[in-house]
Amino acid sequence: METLPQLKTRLAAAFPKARLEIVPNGSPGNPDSLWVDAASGLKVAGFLKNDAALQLDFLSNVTGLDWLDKTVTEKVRVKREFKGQEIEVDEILEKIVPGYLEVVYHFYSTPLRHGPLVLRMRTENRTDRTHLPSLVPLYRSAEFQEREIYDLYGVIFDGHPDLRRLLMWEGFADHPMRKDYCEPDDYEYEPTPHGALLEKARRHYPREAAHG
Amino acid sequence: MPGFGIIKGLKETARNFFGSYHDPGRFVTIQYPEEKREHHENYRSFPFLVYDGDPVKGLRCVSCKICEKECPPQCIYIVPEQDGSGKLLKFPRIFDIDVSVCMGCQICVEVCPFDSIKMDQEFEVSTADRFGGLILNRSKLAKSNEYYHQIRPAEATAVDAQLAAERERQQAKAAAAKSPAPAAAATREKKP
Amino acid sequence: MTPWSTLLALAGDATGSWLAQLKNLATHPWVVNLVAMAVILGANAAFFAVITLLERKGLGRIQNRPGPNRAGPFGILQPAADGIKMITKEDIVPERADQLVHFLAPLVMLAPITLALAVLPYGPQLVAVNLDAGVLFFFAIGTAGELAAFMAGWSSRNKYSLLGAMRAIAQMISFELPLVLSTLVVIMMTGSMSLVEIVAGQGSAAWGLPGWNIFTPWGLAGFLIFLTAAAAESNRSPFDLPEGESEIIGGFMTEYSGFKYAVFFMAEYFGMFAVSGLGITLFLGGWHAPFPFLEWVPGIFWYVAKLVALVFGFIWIRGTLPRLRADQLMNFSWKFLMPLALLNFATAILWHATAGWQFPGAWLCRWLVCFGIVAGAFTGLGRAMLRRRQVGPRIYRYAS
Amino acid sequence: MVDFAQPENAFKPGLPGAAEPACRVVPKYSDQGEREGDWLEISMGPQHPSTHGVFRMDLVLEGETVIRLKPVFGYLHRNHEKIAEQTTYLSSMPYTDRLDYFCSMTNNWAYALAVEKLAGLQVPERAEYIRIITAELTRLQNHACLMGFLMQDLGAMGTPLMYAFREREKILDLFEALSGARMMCNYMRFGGCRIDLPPGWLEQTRRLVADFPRFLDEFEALLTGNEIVMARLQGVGALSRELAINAGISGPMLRASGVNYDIRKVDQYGIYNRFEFRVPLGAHGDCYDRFMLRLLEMRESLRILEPALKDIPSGPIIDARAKLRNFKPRPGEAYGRIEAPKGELGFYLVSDGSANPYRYRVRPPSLINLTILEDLCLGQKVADVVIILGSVDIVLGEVDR
Amino acid sequence: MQLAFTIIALLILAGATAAVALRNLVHCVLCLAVAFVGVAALFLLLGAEFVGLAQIMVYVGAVAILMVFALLLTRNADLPATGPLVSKSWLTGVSIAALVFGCLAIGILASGVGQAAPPSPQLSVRQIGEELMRNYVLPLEVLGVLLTVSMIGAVVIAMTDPKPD
Repeated sequence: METLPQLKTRLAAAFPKARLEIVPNGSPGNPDSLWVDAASGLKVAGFLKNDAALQLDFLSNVTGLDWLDKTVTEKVRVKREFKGQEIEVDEILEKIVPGYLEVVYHFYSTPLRHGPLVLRMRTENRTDRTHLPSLVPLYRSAEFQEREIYDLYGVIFDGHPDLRRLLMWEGFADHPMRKDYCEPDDYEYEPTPHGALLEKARRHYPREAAHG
Repeated sequence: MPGFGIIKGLKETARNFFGSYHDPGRFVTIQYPEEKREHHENYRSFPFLVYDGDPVKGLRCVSCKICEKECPPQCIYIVPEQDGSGKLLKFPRIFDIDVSVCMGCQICVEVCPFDSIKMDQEFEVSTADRFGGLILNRSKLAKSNEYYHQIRPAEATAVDAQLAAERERQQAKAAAAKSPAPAAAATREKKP
Repeated sequence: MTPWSTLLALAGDATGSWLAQLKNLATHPWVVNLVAMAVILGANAAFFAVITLLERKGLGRIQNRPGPNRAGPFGILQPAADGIKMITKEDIVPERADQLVHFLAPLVMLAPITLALAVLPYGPQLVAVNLDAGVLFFFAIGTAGELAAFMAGWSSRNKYSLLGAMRAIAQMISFELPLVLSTLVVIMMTGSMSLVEIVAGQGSAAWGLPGWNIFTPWGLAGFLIFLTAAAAESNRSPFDLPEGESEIIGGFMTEYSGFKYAVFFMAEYFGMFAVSGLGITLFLGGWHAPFPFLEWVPGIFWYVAKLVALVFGFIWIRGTLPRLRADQLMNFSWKFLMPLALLNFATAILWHATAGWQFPGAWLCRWLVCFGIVAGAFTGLGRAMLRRRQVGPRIYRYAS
Repeated sequence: MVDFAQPENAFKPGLPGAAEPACRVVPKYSDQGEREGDWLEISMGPQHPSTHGVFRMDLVLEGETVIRLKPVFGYLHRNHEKIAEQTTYLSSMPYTDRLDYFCSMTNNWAYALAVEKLAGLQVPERAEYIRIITAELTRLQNHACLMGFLMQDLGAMGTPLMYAFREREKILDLFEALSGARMMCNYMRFGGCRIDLPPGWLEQTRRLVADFPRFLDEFEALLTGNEIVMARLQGVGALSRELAINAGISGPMLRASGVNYDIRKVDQYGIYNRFEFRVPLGAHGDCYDRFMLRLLEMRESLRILEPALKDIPSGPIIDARAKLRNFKPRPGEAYGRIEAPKGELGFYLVSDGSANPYRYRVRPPSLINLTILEDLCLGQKVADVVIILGSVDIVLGEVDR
Repeated sequence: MQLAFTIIALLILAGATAAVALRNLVHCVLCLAVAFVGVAALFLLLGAEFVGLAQIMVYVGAVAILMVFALLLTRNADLPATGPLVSKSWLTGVSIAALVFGCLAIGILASGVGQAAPPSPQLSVRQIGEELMRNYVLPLEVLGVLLTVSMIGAVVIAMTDPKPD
């Protein structure tokens, strides 16, 4: 398989409007990945599937990822007026980088037996603009996996034929795999040696806890 | 000839029918309460705490809480002993394992630096009292080193040899440093 | 009823006149019939218990496990334990079920089959009711099973029950035809519908060989057709679709529990005994011993021995074969068994028509010709059925 | 740890409020009005003898023909991935046993492989051999049991299943002697295996491998030529090659559709390139092909096991650099996959440099192989649904995670 | 004899009444089956064994089952009917019933059954068979051929697949 930069060049030529970026992988020996913007995600995936040199027809794995809002501190040299003079001072800027939800796709090719090609797409933020294109029109294998990501992360896949919760029940309100998910404070009474849990249980089940 | 495959299948079941009367390779059932299978030395069920000598004072556990942290289902609960001034001692005051939660994965044994927690082979632990009977406390967990030797002879011997070597090394180090440090508990000096 | 009256007469003579009145009472037809009924019921119930144990043990051994062996030595008290369990179990009736029909269904299932057991000749004199139209009675009674299955399935208000009932009715209707056709051959060749006469017709043996119907080509084919159809009629594997537990849970019995379920279970086994008994009567010489020099053994022994052998055959098949699908079952009945049964009919006519052949080796010649027709039809129909569905062994390739 | 000060049932703020769509409901079949009365809606499961666990299918039948099927998951959902993100890398290892509880050894291997890729660990040769031996033994017992279960679904009174379990017992005995537990082995570690083979184990395994063909021959005689089995399985649930690839089907099911894709050959993970084995391929993609392929694969597994048991070298069983406690791989991500008996089992790990994985994802072959369940079942009879499901080979521990 | 007849007659009447009066279709069919069984029992009581058994086979085994099947295959069979129990044209029904009853009664009375009952002939199956084979051999053969043809026809129709798959 061609290297990722080569592929990127070809893709950029084929889709001039697409925003492509190579995301380096910190772990040695593991492939870097290609970040595609949501708008051209479906087109790029179609290219990967149908290109004769790639023939990535096997979408093996679709993963959701949750990146929280980050506060980045950086030192900036700014000019300030100080006693009538303009001097340069270091100032520490705190910047909030908005978090986003990310979906990672692992493509393989069954006829050419190469892979994986790792593709990523990111939503604009974690709250209200969590739309990504669904790859189900191209790859049926994404059907349940996208439903699962919708269920557990809350990414909304536009174009998915049957976007329902997969693992949690219908009517469940939250997305449990998000990093800031807080488990609901209701559970069955179980005696436990752990003091904190016992305390919590006592609040819910005073009678049982008293006996236990 | 249609039906031949069915007759072949019937022949096979007939062979197994008669084979079950004379071929131990086919008839593998063990009548459990009367006969019990021999467990291999590696067989594991639930953890127990090893002690040398005294069942309370001789516990090898120093209440370092590594197993509590590493335990995947979080079924271990440890509270270290304190002396009068509130200083933590290297001894567990409470050591509970909720056996109904424990999945017998042996990770506590692997991560224990002091060879103090080992896997038992007792598997008939059913009790009528699920809540009390399945939370094992320190006294229920403590079992002697001799018992350990009995269930896992090879492993226990290796552990004993390793502990002895460690002790010797510590003593040698202590002797070399001519330490003013307290000699007691030198064997277990390690950061919790 | 001769044996009874003889016995009672002997008893009466021996013990004096005050027993004579008792004798008079005891030989009253009502009493005799009731006693006969009780004996048949009791014997079959005991046999049912033995067979359930035998089935579980046999299946266990087929599957390389010991089978039930905890209740009593070698598990011989297992049927009793099962019975106690069934009786003491809570009887759950679905809230929305049709209570009366739900209650009646097991009875409608069991009672007629018990009646059917009454017309079978168990020994030379051991027949409770000697009906002229015994065979007809048998099939007339058998239809109640369909009604019972429907009642059970419909009244439970359960979709699985309904599916099971539909399957049961369709299956019973479909297999009634080959069953009757295979029986008809025997009736035609014997010239009687009375089960007693059919058995009597199979006693004579040339050269000391058994004269059972199964030793004729039409009898052999008829027996196989009968056995297959009988397995389907009594919902035995591989035709146990109406209760196919892996698909529709329990079929029409899904919503039954406790003793009602036990009654269904019993009815199923009684049904198996009844059709097996009919098969023995029609094709296996009834209570006749296989060879004349074994005639001193009572007929009931031979009957039971044959019954156990047949039932064990059913158990063996149950332990081996997976079940067919509903449409395949219908295909099998209509496209395989029915033509085969019709052809068997023709073969029987041929056999009858050539009875007058006198040249040496005529019997063997007849036999081979008729057998050739039946076997050819069997192979041809079977092949055609498999080929039409493109079913056959396959050869697999490996990636280079 | 949980924040106890949280008010009860409090969901955190900042969740998509407006953008949260109500769970989309599939259009009800009843909008086709007049036909409604002919159709029977059946909820097959979660308590059903043939759904292989707590799995549910919402079926709509016309007579006994399936005209709609929607699988419903989640009855066994425990958010394995979330648990793994909250514990250390090592602590997740025993949980992988419980994914596909029939094949804990291969689950261990897939996870260990992913972590080894992430942390750059080398597996010693002896450990590689042990892994291959245990994995192929796992494949043997999984395939044998699957065929037994499939026959159970066909209504064979459990006889083939009992034969399969008889052989499985022997393999589980070996696993117990090796790892201490029969099913929840928890045997592999990052960079190798936990303990060395006990004395006499190889000899026992060799004997088992030598005896195993007898079982396979019997199984073949009992089932493959049986007309009822053929009639029930052939032509049922045929899966085309294109759809199989497109739907991400993997494992024997993919190869039954004629796709030559065995990860043991493609990725050559471990030391599979040292062993001669063939990849059987089906031509029809129906249940019979899936069934037969597993039988043939068992024979190939034996061909791997024999040389592996002969050539296994002595030496260390774990990479010396592998740390048990305080294991913190560098930030990065890795995807490790193996050919598990059920299909492609992959673990996708993202490390942020801490002791817990930032993201831990299981690619469950059982779940993804179910993608086309409805396609396979439409137009078939209700009795075929259970055997199609059986031939897919699912374990609910893995489907629901 | 009298007692048995009374019981059976009451059973038939009860079954027939319930079959028309009950609101649940399935119950109606089951009651009809009960009435059929009662009629068969009457035949048996009279010693007409063959006819009685044939009655059960044909009416219970075929007709009732056919009705049941029809019920199963139509929708909402288990919903109670909502219309009035007595139809508007009840007068017509009653008059037709009365007419039929009158005809039957006249016929029966005219046949002289009411007077000294002749000893009921014990009709064995053999006698029926001989009768059929001697006096009624032509109709029997025609019927036999017809039925056989229809059966073979059914098999042939079943053998040809409507659409090969």
